[in-house]
This record gives sequence, structure tokens and C-alpha cells, in this order.
Amino acid sequence: MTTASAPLTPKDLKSDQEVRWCPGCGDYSILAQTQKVLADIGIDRANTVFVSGIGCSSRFPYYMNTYGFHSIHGRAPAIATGVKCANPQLDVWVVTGDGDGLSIGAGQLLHAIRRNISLKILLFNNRIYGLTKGQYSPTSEQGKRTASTPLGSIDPPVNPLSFALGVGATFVGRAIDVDIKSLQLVLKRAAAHRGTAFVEIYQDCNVYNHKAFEFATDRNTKEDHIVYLEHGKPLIFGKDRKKGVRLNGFTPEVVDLAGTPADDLLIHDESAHSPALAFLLAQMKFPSMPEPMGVLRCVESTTYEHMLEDQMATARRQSGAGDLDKLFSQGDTWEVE
Amino acid sequence: MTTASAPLTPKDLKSDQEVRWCPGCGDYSILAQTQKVLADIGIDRANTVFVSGIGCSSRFPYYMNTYGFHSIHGRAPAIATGVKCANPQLDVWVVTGDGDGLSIGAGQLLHAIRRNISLKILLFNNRIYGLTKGQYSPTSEQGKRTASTPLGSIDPPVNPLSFALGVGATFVGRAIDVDIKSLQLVLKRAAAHRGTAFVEIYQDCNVYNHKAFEFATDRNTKEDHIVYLEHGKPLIFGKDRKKGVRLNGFTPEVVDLAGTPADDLLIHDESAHSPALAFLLAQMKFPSMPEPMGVLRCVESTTYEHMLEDQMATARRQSGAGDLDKLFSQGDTWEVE
Amino acid sequence: MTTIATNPIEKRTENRSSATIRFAGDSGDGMQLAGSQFTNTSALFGNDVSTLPEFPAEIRAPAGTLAGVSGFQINFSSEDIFTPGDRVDALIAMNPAALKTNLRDLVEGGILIVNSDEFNIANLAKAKYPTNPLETDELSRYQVYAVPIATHTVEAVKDLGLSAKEAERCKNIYSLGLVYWLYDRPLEATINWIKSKFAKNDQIAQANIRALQAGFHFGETAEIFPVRFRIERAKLPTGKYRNITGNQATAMGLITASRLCGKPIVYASYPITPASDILHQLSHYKHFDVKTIQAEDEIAAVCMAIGASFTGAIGVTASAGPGIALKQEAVGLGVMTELPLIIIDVQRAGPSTGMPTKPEQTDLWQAMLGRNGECPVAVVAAASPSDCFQTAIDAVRIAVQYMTPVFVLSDGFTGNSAEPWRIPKAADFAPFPVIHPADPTVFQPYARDERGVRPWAIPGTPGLEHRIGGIEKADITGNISYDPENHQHMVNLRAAKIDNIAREIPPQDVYGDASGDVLLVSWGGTFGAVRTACDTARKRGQRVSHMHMRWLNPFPSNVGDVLKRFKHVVICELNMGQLQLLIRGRFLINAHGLHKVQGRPFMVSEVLAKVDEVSRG
Amino acid sequence: MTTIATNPIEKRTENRSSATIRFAGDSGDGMQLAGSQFTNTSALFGNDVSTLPEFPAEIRAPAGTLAGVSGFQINFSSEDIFTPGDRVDALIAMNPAALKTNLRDLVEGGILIVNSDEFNIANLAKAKYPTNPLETDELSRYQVYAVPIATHTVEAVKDLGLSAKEAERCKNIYSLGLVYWLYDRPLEATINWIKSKFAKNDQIAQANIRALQAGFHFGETAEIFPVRFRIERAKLPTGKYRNITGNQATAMGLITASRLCGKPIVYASYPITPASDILHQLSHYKHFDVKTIQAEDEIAAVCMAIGASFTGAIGVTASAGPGIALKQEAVGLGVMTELPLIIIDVQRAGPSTGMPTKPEQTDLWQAMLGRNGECPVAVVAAASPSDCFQTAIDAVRIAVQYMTPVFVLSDGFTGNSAEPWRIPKAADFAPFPVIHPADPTVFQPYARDERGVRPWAIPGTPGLEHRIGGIEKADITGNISYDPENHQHMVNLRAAKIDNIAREIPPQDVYGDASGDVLLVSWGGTFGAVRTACDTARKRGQRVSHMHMRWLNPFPSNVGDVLKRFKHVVICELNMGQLQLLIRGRFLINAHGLHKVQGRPFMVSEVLAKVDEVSRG
Ligand SMILES: Cc1ncc(C[n+]2csc(CCOP(=O)(O)OP(=O)(O)O)c2C)c(N)n1
Ligand SMILES: Cc1ncc(C[n+]2csc(CCOP(=O)(O)OP(=O)(O)O)c2C)c(N)n1
Ligand code: SF4
Ligand code: SF4
Ligand SMILES: [Mg+2]
Ligand SMILES: [Mg+2]
Repeated sequence: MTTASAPLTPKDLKSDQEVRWCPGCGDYSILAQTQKVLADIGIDRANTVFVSGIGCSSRFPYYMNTYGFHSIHGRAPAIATGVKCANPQLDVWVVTGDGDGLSIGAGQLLHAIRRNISLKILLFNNRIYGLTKGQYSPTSEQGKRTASTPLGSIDPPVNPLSFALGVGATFVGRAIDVDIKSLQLVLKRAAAHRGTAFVEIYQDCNVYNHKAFEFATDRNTKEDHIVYLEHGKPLIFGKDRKKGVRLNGFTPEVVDLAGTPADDLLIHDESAHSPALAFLLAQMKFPSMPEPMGVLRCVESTTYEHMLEDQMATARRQSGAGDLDKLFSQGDTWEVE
Repeated sequence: MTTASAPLTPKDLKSDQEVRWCPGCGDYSILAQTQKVLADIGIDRANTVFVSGIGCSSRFPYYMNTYGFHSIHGRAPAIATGVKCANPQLDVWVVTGDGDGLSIGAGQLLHAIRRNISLKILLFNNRIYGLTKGQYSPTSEQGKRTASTPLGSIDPPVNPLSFALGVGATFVGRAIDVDIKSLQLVLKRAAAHRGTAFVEIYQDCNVYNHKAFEFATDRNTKEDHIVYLEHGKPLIFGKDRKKGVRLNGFTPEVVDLAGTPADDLLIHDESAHSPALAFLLAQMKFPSMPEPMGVLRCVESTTYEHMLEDQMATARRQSGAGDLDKLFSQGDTWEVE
Repeated sequence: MTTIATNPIEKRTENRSSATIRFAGDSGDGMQLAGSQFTNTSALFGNDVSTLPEFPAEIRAPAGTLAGVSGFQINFSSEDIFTPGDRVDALIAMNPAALKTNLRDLVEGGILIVNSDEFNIANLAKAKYPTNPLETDELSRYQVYAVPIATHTVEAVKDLGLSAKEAERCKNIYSLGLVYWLYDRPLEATINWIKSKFAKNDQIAQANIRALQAGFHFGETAEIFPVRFRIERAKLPTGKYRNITGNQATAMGLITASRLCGKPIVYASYPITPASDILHQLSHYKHFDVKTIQAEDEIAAVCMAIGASFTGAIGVTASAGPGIALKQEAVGLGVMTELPLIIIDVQRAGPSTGMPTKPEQTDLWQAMLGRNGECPVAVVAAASPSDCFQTAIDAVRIAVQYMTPVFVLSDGFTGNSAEPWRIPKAADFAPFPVIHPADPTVFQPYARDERGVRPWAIPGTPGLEHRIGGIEKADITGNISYDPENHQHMVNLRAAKIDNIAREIPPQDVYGDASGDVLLVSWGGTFGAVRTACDTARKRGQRVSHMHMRWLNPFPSNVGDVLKRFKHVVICELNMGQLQLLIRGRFLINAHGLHKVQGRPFMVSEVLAKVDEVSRG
Repeated sequence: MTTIATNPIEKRTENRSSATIRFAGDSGDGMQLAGSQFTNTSALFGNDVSTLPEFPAEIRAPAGTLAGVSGFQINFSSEDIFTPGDRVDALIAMNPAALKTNLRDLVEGGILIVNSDEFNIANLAKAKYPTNPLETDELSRYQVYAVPIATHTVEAVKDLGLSAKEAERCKNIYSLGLVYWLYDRPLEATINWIKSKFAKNDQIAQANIRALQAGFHFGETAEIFPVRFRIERAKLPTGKYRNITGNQATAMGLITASRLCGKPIVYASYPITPASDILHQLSHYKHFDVKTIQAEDEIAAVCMAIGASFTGAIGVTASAGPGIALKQEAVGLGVMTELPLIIIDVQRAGPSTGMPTKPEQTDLWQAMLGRNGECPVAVVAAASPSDCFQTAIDAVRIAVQYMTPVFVLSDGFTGNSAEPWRIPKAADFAPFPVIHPADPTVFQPYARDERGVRPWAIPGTPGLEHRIGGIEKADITGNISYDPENHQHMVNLRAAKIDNIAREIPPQDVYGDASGDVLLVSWGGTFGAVRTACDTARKRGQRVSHMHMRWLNPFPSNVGDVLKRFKHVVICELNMGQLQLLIRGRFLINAHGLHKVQGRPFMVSEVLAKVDEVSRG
């Protein structure tokens, strides 16, 4: 990551454009936390690019005083890949939505993740199509009644984290728009990751899907419904941190800490060789299980841009800087006199 | 599944079109086994539709004496979804390739699988683009030298089974073109599944990627490199069935049966509530582990077409067969006299 | 400037043949609702009505900003009208931003009612007004009525125990009441609507009724308005009427067509402004045998429709510009496999994402010519909201009778605005039943009938098992063929089939005289402005006629003849000359173009100005 | 029919100005190799050469079938030539299927060499020959030489210890040797090639050399051929030459352009016939600062290219028809964001999947008009394989100088066939360096220079941080704007910018006289056939000229003037009239069309026939 010398404030990261989300939209908080985190880590604005697709969430780049590209629906990962390949020095962020990223853009998202190219991908999951006025999305719960599904949707939802893990993500995290501390933490970790960092952010669309994540944000109950993951630590949660998660065969179950030996609890290992543990965590769903927040997986692996630059360097080393006249004359030639 | 009365032979399932794969292509065997299996289960040709995209593999429908649609690159799952929704009585098969299904068509494949619509999807994985003459595919191993990657490919491959499990597949199987018995078994199981059945078939492209799966087909060594899964049975494999797979935490490992108590072995459970076990199996890769063959996962879940028909029936029940004149007059009306 | 006068002014009622008014306010102010109530009341009263809703691009732009302004324009008349009106006679501006963005459309001397409560420093700043326009002379060319609408509203409902916020929310209804008074409309329909809408909350219902009446009474008693206006009933064809938007009409047309041909609809689409409403509409009509699928993207949507068509349903998909672009590869598959397929393009301003909420007619080239290879499809366009109904029926009929993809062009204006629709009787429509082949002994997938159409054999039919696909087909058998002559032959056959559709569609008619000085040509949603301009010009004595083209491909066979009978031809389209190129290229006549890409329909005056320009030579 | 004559025949050598021959056989028979060796030898010898390879659609169609036939045609001459020849003077058919599919292109009385070993019952059946044509009189109109080529080949190499299969594999080289004798060509180049190719396997090398010589000697000694032919050296411009295919030339042109403007290339594409080779080529040139990305699909590919362009590289993508269709939405984004972008369309027969291995020019409309909204881009087409080089350079120059997407149209024929190319010197090309803005005090993302071009400010530049996207932009600032007048203004500016490119491109030239009876118009790969036809017609005394259009958008400014100076205009294109519509619509002249969609280039005779037809009136 490139860092600039002058100390940066979140205000420096605000562009001159009026923010145009609905009042109360969760996007505001994500914007503020992103600006805070990027200021904290002292990014270089000139070397930072935000790329997005289309959707309410995809307006994000307009509000960041960095380079930005508000592209077309679903294709931000591909545009961002082009940016990163052209100039691997840049810090490239992708902002996408549950529709943008998992519906029309699923192919592009999949291939960005599997390439392990260093993009920081933030998927704002509000479980709805906001911009087009409230149709169900690939993450909407089955049976959802929306403008396009008056009798309830019939497609089972996609779990963004399981999807990312299934296609080989090296970094997978999850946070909540209004859970400022853990959101900042995940953003910071994503920023630091080499390779594709995939972050799902639960986001409230207060116009079309208000309180979709109430279970995870309601002051009174949220601590019973989510578990913050910490590397090397057992999964403990609940208001008084009296509950834990234990494995029963392959099935995780909630146990009362009182009756359970500490060693029995599932220990989080974000850098496990196999993604199977992270996958199992990603499958934990409210209401039967607490939903994991934080970093599910973070492993080192050579990045796409690194290998690309490596091949470029190898080619230059082996063949020298290309010589046009040599190029033209390759193969059989003959003279006409 | 619809069954016809007259006993069917594989020959009845051969169309009048000349088969045009390269001599020695693995597709021949898959075609023969499919014809055999479908004859055995006695399908109704008139009620069977094969849909494919573009690729060598996608020529498949031309050779089946059923209804067939050789569509466009990557879109067979969507076309097939249209077929199945229009007439849920039909048995609908999809034939796709590793490029067709996981590259350009990844979005369509993902959404067919997550919908759990009853399509039987056969992905012929030859780890190469055959039809376009041998570029690397999303399943090609990293470092693969092909026409488009003279210095070796740099993208890590996608694991088709992990991908399918990650997006919620209810049926996931794997077989090998020349391993006739297990291929027939998996095809039969797929045919019987209600919901989306996803089957990866290792297929030899003997022109552009010959012997890509030699480890799994070589008579002398294959039994050490693959493990046939059986529901409720421990994972035992090897020439003399002397090796087993055991779990060490979340990491599967190969053990010598001699020194291991039988209970220690991993027991296959294709219908486990959580897909985590299947995911872990899907991650087992040659050479460090034997690769699983057979049915990794098979669970019951309401199908998309069932819910769709259900909503249609409910609507008809609640509103009666639609009356056009009523429809026209909905809402505020007034008379001009 | 005029503020509320305290001196009593004598009241008069003047008759007018028509009026155009616009409600404008913040998107939270309920302007769409006020507008549609006014529309309904006027329609029920017996006027002909045409409307133009305008939404902000954002879901909820910050209150008070220019970006957040929402408007609803109504043209109501005692005569036949075809447009929502060029400019407005009365503008209701609920805040400074609404005033700023809408004022230029108010006619000179027009009535301007502003909600003076909102003209505070904060709101003036948001609207980028350096000074309060109510306090300068910048509004001197209008009749300005500064009414403290919010204050009046709160006052009117104060004893009902509503919160301040709830009370103020009724201010759109107050202003509606005021405008009802101004145009001498009955309150009854709106009162009934309020009662049924808030049946579960009597307090709110009462508040709205009070606000409505308060507005009305203010007009009556405050004695600030010197005149009110009366627009008499129009002489419309007798019958039962309702209001209908273009997207509703499209949905109903599809359902009707499905009944007429006896085939179910499978409608697959991916949401996009301004086409999503068709999906929303159709999703309510499962009992009409309509299956709706919200696909994962536009490519999947059109492919699902094609799969459904292959299976014997009518596959339909819809989108707007960027989504249509994505569908084109698959439309080509529809052409090669010769399946019926309906692609609806509710056009919006482009290129790229463009201005999603604004109408335009810039996808004609895309629909006709935007695919790889020689890839002709039928193209038909809807002239008005209610015309979407017949257009959808025609499209389905041609699709099933000619086994071809048919593009239906609509636009954001046609799709979203409403107009009165004389409700037809289902029995009045001629069925066009589809017959699928069933006899294996004579079946050939690519044999053709005398119109050049191949049979629609569907899965489930014993003995007709066959395979189709996107590779060039051999004539008759439909097997794969790379034969050079076969390819030329098949390209010719596909082209001829589309040309043959001209036999099926009515010859091009002309409104006005069959020859003359200027032929105005329109297609799609520009019908209304051009028809009105033609009428006006003719009344002025100009030798102007109007040719509205419903079918863009194929052209009706007599189009060339019609064109030749006029000294000047002017093609009016909301693009930079797309039909113009096709007509010039085909008929080699020097057709002029009237072009506009401003995300708005034509004004009648623009068309008239063009008529004058070309007449002058 | 003629079989191998046992009576000695007197040998003669006749001089010819040119000849066209074709090797045809099973795709396993090595015909492409024989063809390219003949090409190289002829080029080295000093002839002008033009070739037409034809591949089967299948990777490996079953041996001996009609679908499996592969062909390679060479026209070689002592004069300038522009086409691979209409029909062939000599056909080498290695099996019955090759005979069946190729015979119709052999001139009457032409030489037909068949490998009689393959004319057995099984092969005749596969080729659908009811009887052996060598045993009936169906070949009586040709000079037939039935040579047991396989037997001879095996015989020739028998003492080298090869397996039967290996031995027989040399039969293509044997037939090459025979044809070398027939056209009096030296063996040397091919012998050298064999030696280097099989440097690691001397046995195979020897076998091939022996086969080559055996074929040659058979011609010399078997005394069955009454004549052999000599085609003298052509008078070509002096210099160093090589053979080049269109796709190779495109790749090299891109690399050269990159050097000339000082910007690296990011080439992202998804494999598709017949465009994949450009990717294959470029993937070897990483040391020229070319990054190649094999994307997951065409949409990703064009988006990666756009992302790269935004970042200051030259984003390039290529595909064929169906893939181009998928890219169109993103090309619109390129237009709205005004970024340099190169989209190469190596056209193939459509619609839909069509005939992937066959050329066509049916994507012109798609390239020019196939997007949503008013969405103009520059379009340029390559006239021949070697012309792809300059075309790629021109495209990049216009893209970076005008900040616009540029479509490059090539086709399967132009892309895959080879022709001699006079190797230029890198130093001879004028650089066109790109300067990115750097001064924050004056920077506005959508300010324009006098040509209407906005600045190319790239990430990494301090102080120029800005945001772009697909929503309509406000003039100058580039902020989002829904303002009606701004939209019209921006549409106009984008159109004007493309029109301004006409200042940069040379005026349209005409070959032949500046006025006359018939103007033949061509674009892209039809150049050769039309130029040859023009020459022939002029030699016959007809008043025919030729206008080859390199730029299709914008047209050079004098095109209208040129057209008006001819009685008849004939637009020759491998489609059903795409440029024809554009020219007619723009210039209102009654341009005729010569159309063909058979997956093959024009024959000169077809063009000549059309000239005669229109001249007659
Ligand atoms: C090609 C294309 N198809 C469809 C659309 C319409 N569209 C815009 S955003 C969107 C979905 C938005 O949902 P999501 O990605 O979840 O973003 P949100 O608005 O919820 O933040 C759709 C369908 C479009 N702009 N382009
Ligand atoms: C839109 C589009 N893009 C690209 C192609 C070219 N193409 C045809 S098949 C194919 C890949 C085939 O690979 P795979 O799916 O693995 O099938 P295989 O040939 O290996 O069986 C490609 C890139 C096409 N036909 N259409
Ligand atoms: S519609 Fe929902 S997601 Fe979009 S801006 Fe409004 S609250 Fe946010
Ligand atoms: S190229 Fe490969 S996959 Fe294709 S037919 Fe030949 S062997 Fe099979
Ligand atoms: Mg969303
Ligand atoms: Mg493959």
C-alpha cells in the first residue's frame, strides 16, 4: 500500500459532491468508516481508486476524494482488474451490492476472487435491489414479498461468504454498517491484505428493506445473535459472553459456557490451510446460530498482479526490451532487389 | 421423471447425426454411458430435453435422439430454466464444459444451482478450451502453458464442486469419462434427484490436454488416487483397499488401515444437513489426497419449479382462472355516455 | 409581485377548452399522488386527460435539493388531446427547489402558487437562490400567489391530534384542494379515495379530507384569486374508461394475446428503470397463466424466454437500453432458431447508463441493426400509453405466426405516464390460435409454409424430437450446415420471412390529406405531439399531414408511395435521426429530421416551428 | 478419363503470368503445411502471392468425411495480385471427400491430381460418392492425374525404418514435391525448413526430404504430365519481405502503436474463432510492455480494457460477432467516459453462432449503430492481411488523440490468410506521444480542447483525483447531470468529436479516373477482389474506378463529392447491404449493392459481372 506523507483526515477524503442516499441509509455509515479508516492508515489519495458498478451502493466513489469509476452494472471487478493490471501500484477498492455483485456480476466477482488479484471488494448487502425500488435480491430470504414477488420469492438465497470461500477467496470478512468498531477493523484488515479481500457488509436499506439485520443491530439482542471472530480464540458470544460454539461432528452447536470445558469450544483459525472451517462458520445462520463477524479467512498466496509483473520482468530479462525491427523481421524473410 | 412404456435401448437414443468429436475424445464415452443409463431408466424421449452451450462438449444434444437445444456460450442453464419453467413435466439435462459453465457461464450456472430447479447439469471438465483450440480454462492448473499463456497461466483454478457447494447445491457428484461403472451410477443418481443435480465429469481432451486426468484413469495407479464415496461408509481406497481417510481437526489425512481403528475413519454422509463435510471432501486434491468420486452431496429440498407451480395453483385457487374483462376494468373506472 | 391580497377581489369563472397544470415539490411531498388524484377527478369529470410524471433520479434525494424535485403535469381538456401540454398554465411549487426547476415551463402570465412556508434561508440555499425570489421582481411576469400552505394545513387539522409531522404531510392534499377550486372540480372522488385508502386509520383520513376542503375553501373565501376556470366535458367515445399507464397496458396486452393464441406467457426479466413495472404488473397475474421469473441478469432473462418459447410458451423479456444491449447475442439465437420471442425495450436516455428516468427514442438502431450477422427481426412501437395494449397483442401475433423475435419499442414517458383508456371487451378481439405440428411422418424442423415460416414443434410431442441451435441450419432439415450456398439461401429466407410480415400489417395510413407540403412522420411516443402539431398547423391553413409509423420493420408496403406525395418530409424523433437514416437510405428522399435528446417529449411548438422552417424552404 | 499414362509424352514448359492452385485433403493430411510451404517458396522465388486457407469447423472431424476437409489455396503471380484467385488451375485432392467439396472451384480443363490410394469403398461412402468418380466420366472436363500418392510415399521412404503410419504421413510433402515440379519451383527452401523443423529427429527429416524429392521426380520422370508451367518473378518494390497474416499484423500494429505513443498495451480478451490468434500472438510480446489477460468472458474483457485505459494504458479487446454483441454495453461506457479503447471485430458468418470459421462483413451495423442511446464511435477496417498493421496503428492514434473507442473491423479471411509484407523500419513511423495533464489548478475532467477532446488524467497523478462513470456528465466538470439542455449539448459534443476525426484522416482517394461510368466501392477485406476487378474492367476498356473506404466512421469529408462523379455506384460487401444503407441514407444516391454471404470472399468474376450488369443499365 502506498502511503502519503501529509497526515490525512477523513474530511480530506470527502469529495465535493452532495451525498444522495436516502436519509437513514446504512451507506452513510459505511462511507464514514471507510473515510476514517483510510485516513487512519494514511493512504495516498492520488494512488487510490474506487470502482463500483450500479446500485445505490455503487454511488460510493462519487463521495470519495480519490480517483473513482462508477461503471456499469455488475462489472466493477473487471474494470478494477484492468486498473490494477495496468498499474499495480494503485490501491484499488471495489464497491458493489448484493444485486450488482451476486446477480448480474456474479461471474466477474467470482473470477476476481479466484484470481487473487489485490482488490478490496466491499459488498454492501441490504438483501434488496435498492436503486430499482425494491425487488428481491440473490441474498433475500425465501418467501420475500417485494414489488416483483407479491406471493413471495421462491429462490433460496446465496450466502456471499460461502460463495467466496467456494471459489477460493484468500480473505473473507463480514461486518455491519452500524457496528463501527468491527467495521473499521475489517476494513483495516482488508486494506492490509495482499490478494483479493472480500468483505460482506450488512447494510440497512431503510426504504425498501428496513431492519433486515435488526437481529444483528438491535442493542438488546444483537450480542446473542452474532459472534466476533478472533484468530486463535474460542468462539464465545452473548450478552455476558456466556455462550460458546462447539462442534458436534460437522455440526456447530451453541453451548452454555458454564457446562462446557473451554477446550471443547471451536477455536477460530483464520489462516487454516483448508477453507473448510471458514466455510462451516459462514454457514452459521440466525436464528439457529450466531452469525460470525470479523475475519473468517485470511491466508497468504501469491497475487495475480505479482505473477503478471513477474512474467513481464522475466520476458524483459530473457528477450530484452522489445525491438520493433526485430519483431517485424521474425520468421522467414526474403529480399526483393 | 416420465417413463415411456416401450423398452428403450441405447440405440434408440442415438440421433441420425454423425458424431464429430476427435477420435479418442472422452466425450464419446460420456455419450455412450448417458445413452445407456437413460435407456436403462426408460426415459420418455419425447419428454426429454438436452440443452447445451458452446464448446466441444456442447455438441452433445445433436447426438441424442431427444429434444435438444445447442444454444449460445455459457447460457444453457438459463435456457434450460426457461424450458423447465414452461413445462415442468419435461426431464431437462444440461451439458456444459469447464469454459462454458465456469467461465462465461458462471453466473447462469450459479443461479440455476441456487434456485434448485430440477436440471441435471453435466459439466465436462477437460481443463481446457477444446473448441477454440486449446487455451487454458478456469479449471486448468496454475502454470499451464497454452496457446494464450506461453509462460504459463497465472490464475488459480476454480474447483467446480466447491463452487457448487458454496452456492447451495442440493446434489453434487463427480465421475470420470472412462470409469464406466461409477459414471453410470452418478448419472443414475442425478437423474433421480429432485432439484438441481450438478455433476462434474473428468473428461480427456486428447488433442489439447491429453492425460490431464491420468492420475485418476491409469490402471496401475488410479486406485491410489481416487476414493469412491458411499453413503454411510468410511472412506477407504487404494489398490488393496488398505488406505483410509481420517480427519485431523479440519484437515483430512490419509492413513494406513492397518494402524487405524475403523471408527477413526471419516464416514461419508451425503445427506448431512450442513454442506461442510461435502465441502471438505471436494477440497481433497491429488497428489496429496485421493480425489472423491461418486455422490458428495444429495439432500432433499423443495424445487423451484414446484414452488412456481404451487404459486400458480394458489393464484388460480384464490382468484379463479383469470377473466380478461375483469382485468381490463380493474381500479377506478368511469362511464362516458 | 403579488402576495395574498387582503382586499376582496371580484370573482369570475372563465371557460377554457383546456388547461395544463403541474404540481412540483420535494420527492417527499406527495406530488405524484396529488397529480394522479387531479387526473382521476378530471377524467371522471369527463375531460380528456394526458399526464407527464417526472421523478428524481435518486430514490430519496436529500429534502429540499434541486435533485429531489418531483413533478406531475396534467393536461385536461374538453377536446381530444394527445400530449401532456408543452408549457403549464398553473404551477404549484411546494418549495424553492421546485420553483427553480419548474418555472421555465410556466407560460408568461401563468398562475404560480408557491408554498411560502418553505421559502426560508436553508431551503433557498439548497435551491441555490441567492435571494428570495418572492421578495424580488424576478417573478413579475407571472401571477404569483404565495400561500403558507403548510401553516394552513396544520391549522386545518389541528384538533385531530396528529403529530406535527403527520399534520404537515397533508399539505399536498391541501394544495390539491386549492387547485380543485381553481379549476372548478368536484372533491367527491378524492374524498372517496382518501376514505378507502386510509380505511384503517380514520384520523389520517379525516385529516386529509379536512386539508382538501381547507384548500378548496381557501380558494373560495380568501378572495385572492380573481378568476377560476372551467373546462367542460370532452366529447369522448362512449363507454367505460379507466386510466392506464403504458407499462400496465403492455402487461395487459401480453395477457390478452396469450388468451387469444392459447399459449401461456413466460415473462423473464431483470429489473431496470423504466421497464421494471411490467414485471411488477405481470407478477400479479399468475391466474392468467403468466409465469414471471426475475432472472439473475438480462442475458439469463432473454435466454429463459427463448427456452420457454422452444417449449411452447410465449417467451417475453423486457429491459431498457443497457439491458437490451446485453440481450442481443441471444436475440440472434432467437433469429437463427426462428422461435417466437418478444423483447420489449422501454427506452431511456443514453448512451451507457445515461439518464435512467428520462425518456428517449435512441434504441431504434440498436433494435433493428444491433446484432452480429444478418439478423433481421420485426420491430413495432407503441404510440401512447394505451396503445401499448394493442402493440403487445400485435407483437405476439406476429411472433407466433412468423416464428420470429419481435422488438416492442416503448419509452420511459409512454411506459410511465397515464391516459384514459376506453375499456375494450375481451370478446371483441379475434383469436389467433396456434397449432403445433404433431405428425412425425411429415415433420421437418426447417420446412416452411407459404409465408416462409417453419413449424413450432414442441418438446413433449412424441416423434418430433429434433435439435436446434445457433449454428447455421441446413434448409428443411435444420441440421448443422457450413455449405456456402445454403448459408446464402438461409439468410435470404430469414430476410424474406420478415419482409412477408408486411402482408399481415395494415397499409400505412396518413392523417390529413394524402398529399401536400409537409408530411410529418412520427413513431412511438412522439405520436401525440406530432398529431397535435399537425392539427394546429392544418387549422392555421398549412398543408400538413401526419404519418405515424407503427411498424418499423418491416415497413408497410406503401410507405414509399406516401412519402413521395409530399414536398417536404420531416421525421420527428427523440434521437438524432435514426428512423431518418433508414427512410432516406431506403427511399432516397431528402427527409428532414426534427431531433431532440433532452430526456423529454417534444413540445408541440417545436414541431410547429419545424413545419414553418421547412415550409419556408 | 486420364490415368497414369505409360506412353512417354513430350514435355513442354509454358510461361504463365499467374496460377492458382489448391491443396485439399483430410484435416489430418497436412494440407495447411503443404500450402504454406508452397506459399513461402513462391514468395522467396519472387512471386507476388495471396492465399486462402480453409479449415473444417470441427477440431478433428472424423477422417475421410466431408466435414473434415481442409484446404489451402495459393495464387502466385509475376504481377501485383490482390486476391487468392477465384477458381483454381490445379487441384490436389488427397481423398474423395476433398475432391467432392473442392471440385467445383477447378476451372474447366484444369489439372486435377488425386491420391488414388484413398479412393476405396469406405472413403467413397464417407464422401457420399455412389460410384468411384475416377471410374466414371464425371471428371472428363478436367485433366485428371490419379497418382497413388500414399503408395509412392511409403515406397520412397521405406528403407528409413519408419512405421507405416509415420511413412504415410509424409504424403503431403510428396504431393508438394509433385506440384513444385509442375510449377518449376526450387525445393531448397522447403528442404531447409524440414531440416530445422525436424532437427531433433533426423529420421523424420530424411523421410520428408525423400518424399519431397520423390514427388518432384515423379513429375519429372513419370512422363504423365505433358506440360509444366513457369511463373516469373514479380516486379515488387525492393526491400525485405516476409509473410504475414492479418491477425499477426494486427498484433504487431498494436505493439508498434504502443511504442509510437509511449503507452503500454493491456490486451484483454476471451478466446473466439477467428480472433483468438491475436491473443496468442500478443501473449508472446510481454517484453514489449504488452500485458495480455485471458478474461472470463467478453464483457469482462472489454471492461478490463476500459479499466486499463482509465489508468493510462491502451486498453484493447477483440472478438468476433457474438462476443462483440456482449461488449456493446461496455463500449457505451467507453463513449460516455470518453476513454481511448480499441475493439477489434474479426468478423465471421452470422447471425448467432453462424459459421464460426467463415468470413463475412456483417458486423458493420453492429459496430456503428448497435448500442443503446446516441453512441458514436470511430470505425476503421483493414483491407488486407498486411493492412491490419497500419490499421491497428491508425486506430490507436485516433483513440488516444480523440479519447474515444475505435472499432477495428477485420474478418476471418483477412485475419487468417497470409500475404507478403514488405518489412518497414520502425524509425519510419511518426511518433504520436501522449501527454497526460498534471496541473491541478487548471484541470477539469470534461473540459475540451479545440478538437472537442477531454484530457486523459490518470490515477497516480496528485491533485487530479476525479470520478467518471456512465451517467450523463455535466459539461466541463464531468459531474453527474440530469439537466435536459446539458444532455443535448453533450450528445452534440460527442457526435462532433467523432466528426472532427475527419480532419485527421486523409481525404478519400479513388483508383482509376476521378469520374466515369461505374464506381466500385469496397471496405475491409473485399479490397482485393474489387481492385482486381477494377483493373480487369479497365483493361477491357470500361470506365470503372475503385473507391476503397478505410474509415467507415467518420467518412472522409470528400466521399460525397467522389460518389457524385460517377453514373453508377456499386457497393461491394460480404453482407446484404450494410454500408450501402449508410451511403444511400447519407448521400441520397442510388448506390447499388453487390452482396454475398456465403462465408467466402468475392470472386473477381462476380464483381465483373455486376459491373456489366449496372453498365447495361
Ligand atoms: C445492465 C443493467 N441492468 C439493470 C440495471 C438496473 N439496476 C440498477 S442497480 C440494480 C440493482 C441494485 O441492487 P444492489 O446491487 O443490491 O444495489 P443497492 O441499490 O441495493 O445498493 C439494477 C437491477 C442497470 N443499471 N443496468
Ligand atoms: C460469446 C462467445 N464467446 C466465445 C466463444 C468461443 N468459444 C466457443 S467454445 C469456447 C470454450 C470451450 O471450452 P469448454 O466450455 O471447456 O468446452 P470444450 O470445448 O472444452 O468441451 C469458447 C471460448 C463463443 N462461441 N461465443
Ligand atoms: S433505497 Fe435503500 S439502499 Fe438505496 S439509498 Fe435509499 S435506503 Fe439506501
Ligand atoms: S478438441 Fe478435445 S474436447 Fe474437443 S473433440 Fe477434440 S479431443 Fe474432444
Ligand atoms: Mg442491494
Ligand atoms: Mg473444456
